[in-house]
Amino acid sequence: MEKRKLTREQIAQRIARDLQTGDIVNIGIGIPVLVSNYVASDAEIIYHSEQGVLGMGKKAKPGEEDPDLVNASKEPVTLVPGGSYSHSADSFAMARGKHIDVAILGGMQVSEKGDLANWKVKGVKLGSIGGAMDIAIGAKKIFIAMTHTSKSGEIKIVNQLDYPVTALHCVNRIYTDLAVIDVTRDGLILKEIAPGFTIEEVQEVTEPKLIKAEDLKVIEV
Amino acid sequence: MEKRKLTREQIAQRIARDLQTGDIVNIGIGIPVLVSNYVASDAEIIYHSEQGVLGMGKKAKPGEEDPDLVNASKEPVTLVPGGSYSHSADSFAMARGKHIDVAILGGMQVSEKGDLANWKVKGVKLGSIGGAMDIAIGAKKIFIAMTHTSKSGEIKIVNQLDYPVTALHCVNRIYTDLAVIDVTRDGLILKEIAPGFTIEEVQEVTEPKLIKAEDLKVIEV
Amino acid sequence: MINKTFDSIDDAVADIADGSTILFGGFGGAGVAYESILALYRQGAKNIIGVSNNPGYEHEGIAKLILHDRLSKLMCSFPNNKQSYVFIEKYNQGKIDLELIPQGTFAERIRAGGAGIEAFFTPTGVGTEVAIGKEEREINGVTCILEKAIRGDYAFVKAKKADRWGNLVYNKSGRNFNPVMAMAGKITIAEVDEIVEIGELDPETIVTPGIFVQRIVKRSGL
Amino acid sequence: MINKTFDSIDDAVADIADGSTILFGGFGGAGVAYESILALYRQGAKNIIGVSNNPGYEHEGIAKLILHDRLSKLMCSFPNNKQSYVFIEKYNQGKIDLELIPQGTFAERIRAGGAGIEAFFTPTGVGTEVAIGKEEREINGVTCILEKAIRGDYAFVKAKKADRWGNLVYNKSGRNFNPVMAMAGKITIAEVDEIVEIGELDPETIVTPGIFVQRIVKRSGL
Repeated sequence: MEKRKLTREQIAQRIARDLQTGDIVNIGIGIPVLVSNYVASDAEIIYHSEQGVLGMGKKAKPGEEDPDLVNASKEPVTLVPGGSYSHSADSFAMARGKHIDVAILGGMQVSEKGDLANWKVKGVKLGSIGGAMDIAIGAKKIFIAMTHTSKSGEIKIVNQLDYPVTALHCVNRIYTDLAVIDVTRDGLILKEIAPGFTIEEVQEVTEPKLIKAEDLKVIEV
Repeated sequence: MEKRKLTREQIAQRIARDLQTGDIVNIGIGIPVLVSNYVASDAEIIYHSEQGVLGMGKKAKPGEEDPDLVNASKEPVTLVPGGSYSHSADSFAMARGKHIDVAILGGMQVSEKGDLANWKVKGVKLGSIGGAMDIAIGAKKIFIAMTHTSKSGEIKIVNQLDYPVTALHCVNRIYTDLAVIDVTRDGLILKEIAPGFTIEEVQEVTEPKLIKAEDLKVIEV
Repeated sequence: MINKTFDSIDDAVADIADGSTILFGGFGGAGVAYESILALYRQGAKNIIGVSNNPGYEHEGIAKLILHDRLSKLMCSFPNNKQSYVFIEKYNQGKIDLELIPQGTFAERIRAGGAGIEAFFTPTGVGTEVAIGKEEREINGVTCILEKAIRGDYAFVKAKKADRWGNLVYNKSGRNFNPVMAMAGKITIAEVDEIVEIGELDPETIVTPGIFVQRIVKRSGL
Repeated sequence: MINKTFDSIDDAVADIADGSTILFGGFGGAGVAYESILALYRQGAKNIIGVSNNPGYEHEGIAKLILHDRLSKLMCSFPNNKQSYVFIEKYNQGKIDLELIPQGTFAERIRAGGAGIEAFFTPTGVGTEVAIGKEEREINGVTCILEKAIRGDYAFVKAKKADRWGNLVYNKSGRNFNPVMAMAGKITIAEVDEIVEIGELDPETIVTPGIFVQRIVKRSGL
């Protein structure tokens, strides 16, 4: 089989397959924003946006923008029928109170225990937390979407974080251009692997020891 | 001057004179419920009711009752124009957060330091707190409306409470059938006295030493 | 398609196990999910820990559950009332436990449960019997006691309208504890006067977003 | 007659003293009380402690105050953004202090301030740099840190409509921090698109009851 790393779009596409009707989903910046493009059109997924929008719809068409209806990246969006508005304390009650089913977030580092770093690069003085910490501890499941290694080849799935922590023990599943990995009490389970890659090749760019899933398969995209 | 204790209605009437337009007022059970009858008709007083009504109006007329619009005693009431509804946590945020200007409450005992007992009689096993404790610590000013002594002649303004405490250091002013008394750091100041009574007569039924106000006057009712 | 509607209130309460903690909305008779409570009575679950501002009046509401010894404990602010004679008698007989909670603390502990706040410091109750056994601390110059979150396995709420996502609006002071209980119930069952089409409720006026509601039943009115 | 309306936004901010803590509503550009901020700029108060989710973009909103060294400290969740270059430069020059707060904790600390809750235990931030110097405790099996209430001497909120009692409704996600900031401001100044007659707002849809609002000004739109 030809070796083929997943594109950003393919990572998003793979994640979309793990969402189901009724899921309330918070979407982070980066690869996660692409996920909704791949959700089946008949699936009713409810998107939560931290500034107090539940049921966020598509981006607003030109001429239909309302400066008071924006997504977390300040872009004009819409509300779907059934959507609602909340103030920020209630919006984060949804997160912190474990009412959000899935948060799909970017990652800078993820540790073997599921610790997440995604808000500030190492050694920098100033970073923005935004809603990252609240959502990482709050959603029932945390999916991380990221490239397996950084552009410079730095390993991102590590034994111990050395980037500033976002939240401890929070990640459930990691989706990269090379693999789908579950974070479990027993360790990291390699569930799916990119076309043409070997377990050894994925292990080489993953610091903790990967456990091969009994039903390990090739990522379908 | 003829000795004349104030009636319950006169106590309420006297309290009403201390309210002014714009005051947000919480009303307890007993004498306090009579106060609104004596507020000037052109004064805009906003009544807060603990179950989530701000701007509570008069009792509902027969045939206009809504079982979902009741006062704290479960009687059907109305809402005035400008009124609004809140859930119970927000309603008590109004109290605890010091947004209510005045609470007018009944009292079983008040101490020299302004400690209040008004939720349970002494020695009884079961009592109802309701909103009493939250409102007593929350309103900016606490006015107590009560008879100066109990029916059996027991003194109610005491050095130390021996009834179950509602809240400590909370009472600002006491209105009785005999006197208007301010609770201050220096002690209890006798501000007004019922027609025909002497300071000594009021002192006799008041355990802590009363301080005569420089401008002591007869209660006008 | 998301559809949280149950045709039968009996189906909506069928899985409630003995020993469950249930949050019951309502203040006086306003905003009480009476039909859900009757269904729970028929269903038979025992040793319920009830969280309700009051214990029901005469034989109505949760008073009926208490009368039949179905509640092992009640957390409430207003247990003692002439019409609450069912509770008072059971309490005096030692057949039901009571945790007496100031009403504002009661509402806030439930909101905390729904909001993932595990505990908070409040000035309410300092120096009273409510403070016994609780940590006391001065914060920002205010003496406070520490109060912990309350959560329910179920919440029984009453609303005016719902849509199939579980968005709710209430009627007047029937709102009371219902929105915070909806937040704090693992499974929130909303008993409503009317179920409307999705998109029919004005998004600016929705008080309880559907995220907090798992099951909806229209009142039969019987 | 109660009338909280000010004809001029300059009058509404005239008494703000140097060193005041001010809560500024808004998320991105949504729900920002821009005219109130400009009036504060004209008014001249210095050493303001600003509480705002972000430090303004380019030279807009509180970025203008920061540019002119009028804020001594900013409490916020999102200081670092390409368009927040004014804050970043002042921060790097040591001209403004920063308290960095997770957004949910930020909103909840402000609500706590408004609700008379002095502090609360939250799981957000455990094990992160946000937890440094804060008490950590396990409650109900969840590791938490203790976070304290935030209050403002003033709150600048933006709403869609008000009546003379100060009842407010908002527009869409322009709501954001405004309702909790209105609660937590000792003097809350509401900048609104429209002032309507008393009784015109549906009581079921009022988001911020007038009890939380002290001053109202209609936007000039200039």
